[in-house]
Amino acid sequence: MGMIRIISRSFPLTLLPLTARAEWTLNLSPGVTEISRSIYDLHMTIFWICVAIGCVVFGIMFWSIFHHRKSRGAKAHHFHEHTLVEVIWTLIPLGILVAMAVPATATLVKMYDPKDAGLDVQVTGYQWKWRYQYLDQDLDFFSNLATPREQVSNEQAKSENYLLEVDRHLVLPTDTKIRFLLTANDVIHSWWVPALAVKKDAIPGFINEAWTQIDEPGIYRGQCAELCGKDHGFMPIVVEAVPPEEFQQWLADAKAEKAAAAEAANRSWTLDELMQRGEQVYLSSCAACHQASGEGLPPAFPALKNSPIAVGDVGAHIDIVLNGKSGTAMQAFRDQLDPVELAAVITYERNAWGNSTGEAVSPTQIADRLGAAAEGEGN
Amino acid sequence: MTVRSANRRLITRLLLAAVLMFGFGFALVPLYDVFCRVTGLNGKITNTGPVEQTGVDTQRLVKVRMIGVNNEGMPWQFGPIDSLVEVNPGEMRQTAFQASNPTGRSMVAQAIPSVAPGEAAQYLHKVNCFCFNSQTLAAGESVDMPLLFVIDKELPEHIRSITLSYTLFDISPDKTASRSEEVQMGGSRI
Amino acid sequence: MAISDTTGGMDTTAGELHEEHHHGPAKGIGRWLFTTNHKDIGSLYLWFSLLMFLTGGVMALLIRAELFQPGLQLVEPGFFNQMTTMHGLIMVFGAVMPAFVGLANWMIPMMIGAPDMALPRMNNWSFWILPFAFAMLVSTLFMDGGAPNFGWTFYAPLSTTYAPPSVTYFIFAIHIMGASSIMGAINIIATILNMRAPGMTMMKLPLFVWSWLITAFLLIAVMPVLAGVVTMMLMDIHFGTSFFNAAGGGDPVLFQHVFWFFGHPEVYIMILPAFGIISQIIPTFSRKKLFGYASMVYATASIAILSFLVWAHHMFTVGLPLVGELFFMFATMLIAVPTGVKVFNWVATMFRGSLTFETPMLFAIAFVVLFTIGGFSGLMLAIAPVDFQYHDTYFVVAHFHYVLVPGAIFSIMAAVYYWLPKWTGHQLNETMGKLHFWLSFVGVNITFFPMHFIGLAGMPRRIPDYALQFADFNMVASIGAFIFGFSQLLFVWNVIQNVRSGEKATSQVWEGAEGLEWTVDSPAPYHTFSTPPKVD
Amino acid sequence: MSHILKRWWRTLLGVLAGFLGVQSERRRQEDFKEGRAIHFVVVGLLMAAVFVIFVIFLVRWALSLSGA
Repeated sequence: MGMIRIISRSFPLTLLPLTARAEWTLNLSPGVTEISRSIYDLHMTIFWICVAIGCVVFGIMFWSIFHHRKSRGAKAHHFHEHTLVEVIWTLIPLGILVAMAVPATATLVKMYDPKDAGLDVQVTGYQWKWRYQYLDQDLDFFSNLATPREQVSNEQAKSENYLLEVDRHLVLPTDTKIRFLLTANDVIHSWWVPALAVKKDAIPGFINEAWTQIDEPGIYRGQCAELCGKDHGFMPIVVEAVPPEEFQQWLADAKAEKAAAAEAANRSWTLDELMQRGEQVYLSSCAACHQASGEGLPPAFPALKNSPIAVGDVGAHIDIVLNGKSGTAMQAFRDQLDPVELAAVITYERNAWGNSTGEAVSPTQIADRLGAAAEGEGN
Repeated sequence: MTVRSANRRLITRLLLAAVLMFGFGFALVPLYDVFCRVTGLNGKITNTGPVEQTGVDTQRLVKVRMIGVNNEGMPWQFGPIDSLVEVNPGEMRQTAFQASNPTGRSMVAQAIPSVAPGEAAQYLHKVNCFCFNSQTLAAGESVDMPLLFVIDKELPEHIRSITLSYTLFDISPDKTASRSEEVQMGGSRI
Repeated sequence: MAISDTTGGMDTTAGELHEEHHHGPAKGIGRWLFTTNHKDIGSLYLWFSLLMFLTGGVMALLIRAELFQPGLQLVEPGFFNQMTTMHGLIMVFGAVMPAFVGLANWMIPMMIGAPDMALPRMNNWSFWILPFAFAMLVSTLFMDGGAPNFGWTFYAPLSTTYAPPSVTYFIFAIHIMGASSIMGAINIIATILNMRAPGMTMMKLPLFVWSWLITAFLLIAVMPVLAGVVTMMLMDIHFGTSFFNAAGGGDPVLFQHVFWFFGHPEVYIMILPAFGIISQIIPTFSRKKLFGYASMVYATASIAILSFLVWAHHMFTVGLPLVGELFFMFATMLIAVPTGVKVFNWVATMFRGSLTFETPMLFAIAFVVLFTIGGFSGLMLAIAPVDFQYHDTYFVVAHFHYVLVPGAIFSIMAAVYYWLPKWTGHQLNETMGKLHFWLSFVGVNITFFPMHFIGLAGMPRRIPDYALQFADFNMVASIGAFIFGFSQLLFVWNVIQNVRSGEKATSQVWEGAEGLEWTVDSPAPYHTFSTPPKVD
Repeated sequence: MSHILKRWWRTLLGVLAGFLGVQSERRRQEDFKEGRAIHFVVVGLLMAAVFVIFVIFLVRWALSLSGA
C-alpha cells in the first residue's frame, strides 16, 4: 500500500499563479560577512580562470573544426606527439591552480578560527525543524516552517518568502562574533545560510563548530542542505541580524514573553480556546507526520483519527506527547512546546476529526506533570 | 603455459585481491580510529583514566563549554551544572551533569561525548566520566553525574575555547525489544 | 598497423576453449539464457542498460515534472526521495556501468584479436545475475514503507536506524551488482592479459582497451569496499553492531569516509572507459593518429592509484579539521590537472586533421566540450572554502550531471553509433542520428546548465519543492529534461531500425577507422578470430 | 648492480611521468620493452605514499605561513 501517492488535489496547469515572484539570481551572493565576501571573490576568480581556459581550448577546437574539415579539402597532417607542448600545457594550469590555492588557504584558515566569540548559539537539527539555544542566556526555542500547508498544496497563493519563512527567527547581533555549536537529534542535517557563507553538518552524537560575524542588519534565509528524510525541503532557516542594542532589547522581550507564557498556563482555558490554539500548534508541529487530516502516513506515521491513544486514556496521551515514543519518530515535545501549547494540542487531537471525547486538557494539568518531574531533579 | 592455466592463475589472484579489498573495507574502521586519534578528526576523546599531575599553566585560561543534548526520543532532563567552566591547562577540575527521568518507567541511557574543535580532543583528558558507563534511572529518579577532567598543558595556543558535548541515547532494553517487534511486523518506524 | 590474416597462428591463443563452438547461434530463448558468446553477452548488457536508462530516465522525468513549478503537484516528498534515490542507483549501477561492460564484451575481443572473452561461462553469470539485482531493487517500490529514500549516497544513520524496511533488499541488490561487476572485471583483465593475438603487444592496445584494463583493476579494488560498507550497514540494522551508530560508540561520519573511498574511484570507473571511447572516435574522424597516446596511457594508469587519495573532497562540510581540509584540497587540485589536460590531447588530435562530422563524431565533440564544462565546475568545487557554498546544492547536481550525461552517456551513445554498423552490418541513418544528436545536445544543456544558476542562487539538492526565486530556471530545466528524455526514443528507434534494415556496411565502415575490429566483416560473424590474426 | 639500479630509476621516471600525465612515445617503448609491470605497480604505490607525505608537508608549511 501507499506505493505511489499521487496528490490528486489541484494541479495548476497554468504557468502564472505565482502571485509573488521573488527576484531570481544567476550567481552566488556576496553575502554580508567578511568570509562570505572572500568566498565570493574566490568563486569569481576561479570562474573567470575557467572561462579563460575554456575560451582558449574551445577557440582552438572550433577553429580547427572550421578550417580543418575534409569538405574544405583539409589533408591530415601526421604529427601525433610533442612532449614539450604537453608538458607546457600541463604546467600552466598547474601553476594557475597553485596560485589559487594561496588565497583559498588563507580564507579557510580564517573560517576555522572561532576565537573570541561574543555569543554562543547551539543549533540542533531535528526532523524537520531547527532548535536554537542561546547558551548563557537561558533562551531556547524551536523554529518551524511557517508557510501554510495550503500554499504547498497549491490551494492558496504562495507568499513572497514561500518555504523560506519560520515561526521564530534566529535573532543575532551584528558586529559580534557568533559561534555556532551544531549537533542533531536524529539524522545528519546541515545548517546553511548562504549570505553568511556558513554551512556545517549537524551530526547526531557529535558537535561541530562554525562562526560568523554579520556586518549588516537584515533578514537572511537558508535551508537544510543535507538530505534528512521526508521533509528535508521544509526546514528553512531565518536569521535576523539586528544592531547589538536592539539585540539586548529582543533578549529581554523574549525572556519576558517566556515568563508571560508560563503565567498564561495558570489561568483557565475554555475548550474552544484550546481547540483554536491547538489547531495552530498541530499544523506547525504535528501535521508534517500525522497530516492535517489526522490520518497520518502509515506505516511510518500512524493516524490519530480514531487512534487508541487519542480517544483512550488521557494520561497515556499526555505521556506520549511529552516524552515521545522510544524507537520511533515520535519526539518528546516537553521542551519544544510550552504548557499552554501542549494542553491545546492534546485537546485538539482528542476532539478533532471526529475524535469527540469532549475532554479538555488544562495547561495547569500539564504544568503539574512537568513541574513534578522538575522537582524530582532534586536540585 | 597454456591460456587456460594462465587464466586460472590470474583469476585466483584477482579474486584474492577482491577478498583482500573486502577485508580492507572493514580494516578501514580501526584504521579510521587510529587516524582520528592522531588528527582529532572526529572529536572523540581517547585519553581516559588516571593522569600524572605535572603542574598547572596559570598563564592561560581555557573556556570549556559544557553541553548536554538529548538524542531523538530521549525524554530525560539532562544538562550540565555549569554551562561554562574556566580552567587552567594542567588543572584537575570536577564538574557534573544532571539527569532525571521524568517518565513512568525505568530507563537506561548512554552518554556519548564529543569535542569541538576536534583538534582539542587529544588534549582533553578525562580522569573519570559518567560516560564510561551506561546510566540507569528508575521512574522519577534523578542523579548528578560527575566528570573529572584535565586539559593538557600542550594544548596549542590558538585554542582558547573548547566545547564538550554529551549526547544522551536511550539504550533501554525494552526500546530495542519494541523496535525489533516492529521490524517483525513489517512496519517501519512509527 | 598492418594486419595479415595468417592461418598458422594458433600457437598461444585459446583455440582449445572453443572446440564446441564452430557453429552459429542457438535458436530461441535458450540462445540468450545459456550463451557464452561475447557478442551475445555484449548485446544483452547493452539492451539491459538501455532498459535501465529508460527506467531511470522516467524517474528523472517524474522528478523534473514535480519540480516544474513550486508547490507539490504530483508526488509526495517521501516518494520524491525514493525517486531521487532510485534514479541515482539505477543510472550509476544499471545504466552506465553495464553499458561500458557491454561495449567491452563486444569490442575488446575483436580489438585484440581474441576469439572470445577469457572466461565465457563466468561472463554469462555476471550478466544474468544483474536482472535479479535490479528486479529486487525496483520491487522495493512496491513494498510497505516504500523504496530506499536516503539518496544514492545512503548516508547513515538515515540509511540505517531511520531507513525503511526495504533497505535490506537494497543491500542485497548492491551485493549482487558488486559481484557482477567484479566477475566482469576479472574477465576483462584475463581477456586483455592472456588472449591477445600474436603480435598484439600491450604497446599496441587501442586506448579503449587500455582504459578498460585500468577500469577493471579499479573495479576489483573498490567494489569489495562498497560490499563491505553495505555489509556493515546490514550488521548495524539487524545484528546490533555499531559501526555507524553513535549510541554504541560508532561514527556516522565513518560511513561517509568508507563510502567515498569507494565513491571517488567509482567516478573514474564511470569516466575512464568514456575517455577510451572518445580516444577511438576522434582519431577516426580526424583521419589522424591520437595525439600523445603514451601520455594518455600513463595518465590513465596513474589515476588508478591517485584517485584513492582525494575522497574526502566530497565531505568538506562534515567538520574535518583544518589540516584535513587543506590536505584534500591540495591533493585534489594537484591530481585534477594532469587528468584534465587530456582534453587538450583530443583537441590536438583534431588540429590539422581532415575532419568529418558523422554522428559518432558529433557526440564525441559534444563530449569534449561538455565534459570540460563539468571539469571546470569540478575545479571550482575542489576549492574547499568555496565548496562550503556549493556543497549539496544544485551546483553539484549540475556538475556531476555534466560529467555523467554528456560525459559518460554521450560517450556510450557515440560508441553505439560508431560500432553499430559493425554489429548489425547496416550503415547508420545519418539524418536520424544527427537529429537525435542535436535534440540531445540542446536538451542536455537546457536541462543542466540552469542548474548551475539555481545552485549558486542557493537551492539545495534533493528537495521536492522550492522557494519562488528558483522557479524560472527550474521550469527551464524541466522543459529541457523532457526534450532530452523524449529525444532518447529516437535513439531507441535508430538502433532498432539499424538492426532491422539499412544499407549494407563495408567492413571498414568509417573511412578513417583503424584497428582489428574493422578487418572483419560487417556484421561481425558470430565467431571472429577463431584463427588469431597476425599483428605486426 | 648498476644495471638493476638503472632499471628501477627508469621505472621511477616512468611513474613520475604518469603522475604528471605526460610521456613521450620513445620512453614508453623503452618502458614497455624493458620494464616489468610489477615494478611499475610497486614504484607507483611507493610514489603515491611519497605524494601523500609531500602534500602533508605542503599543508604544514602553508599552516605555518598563515600562522594558524
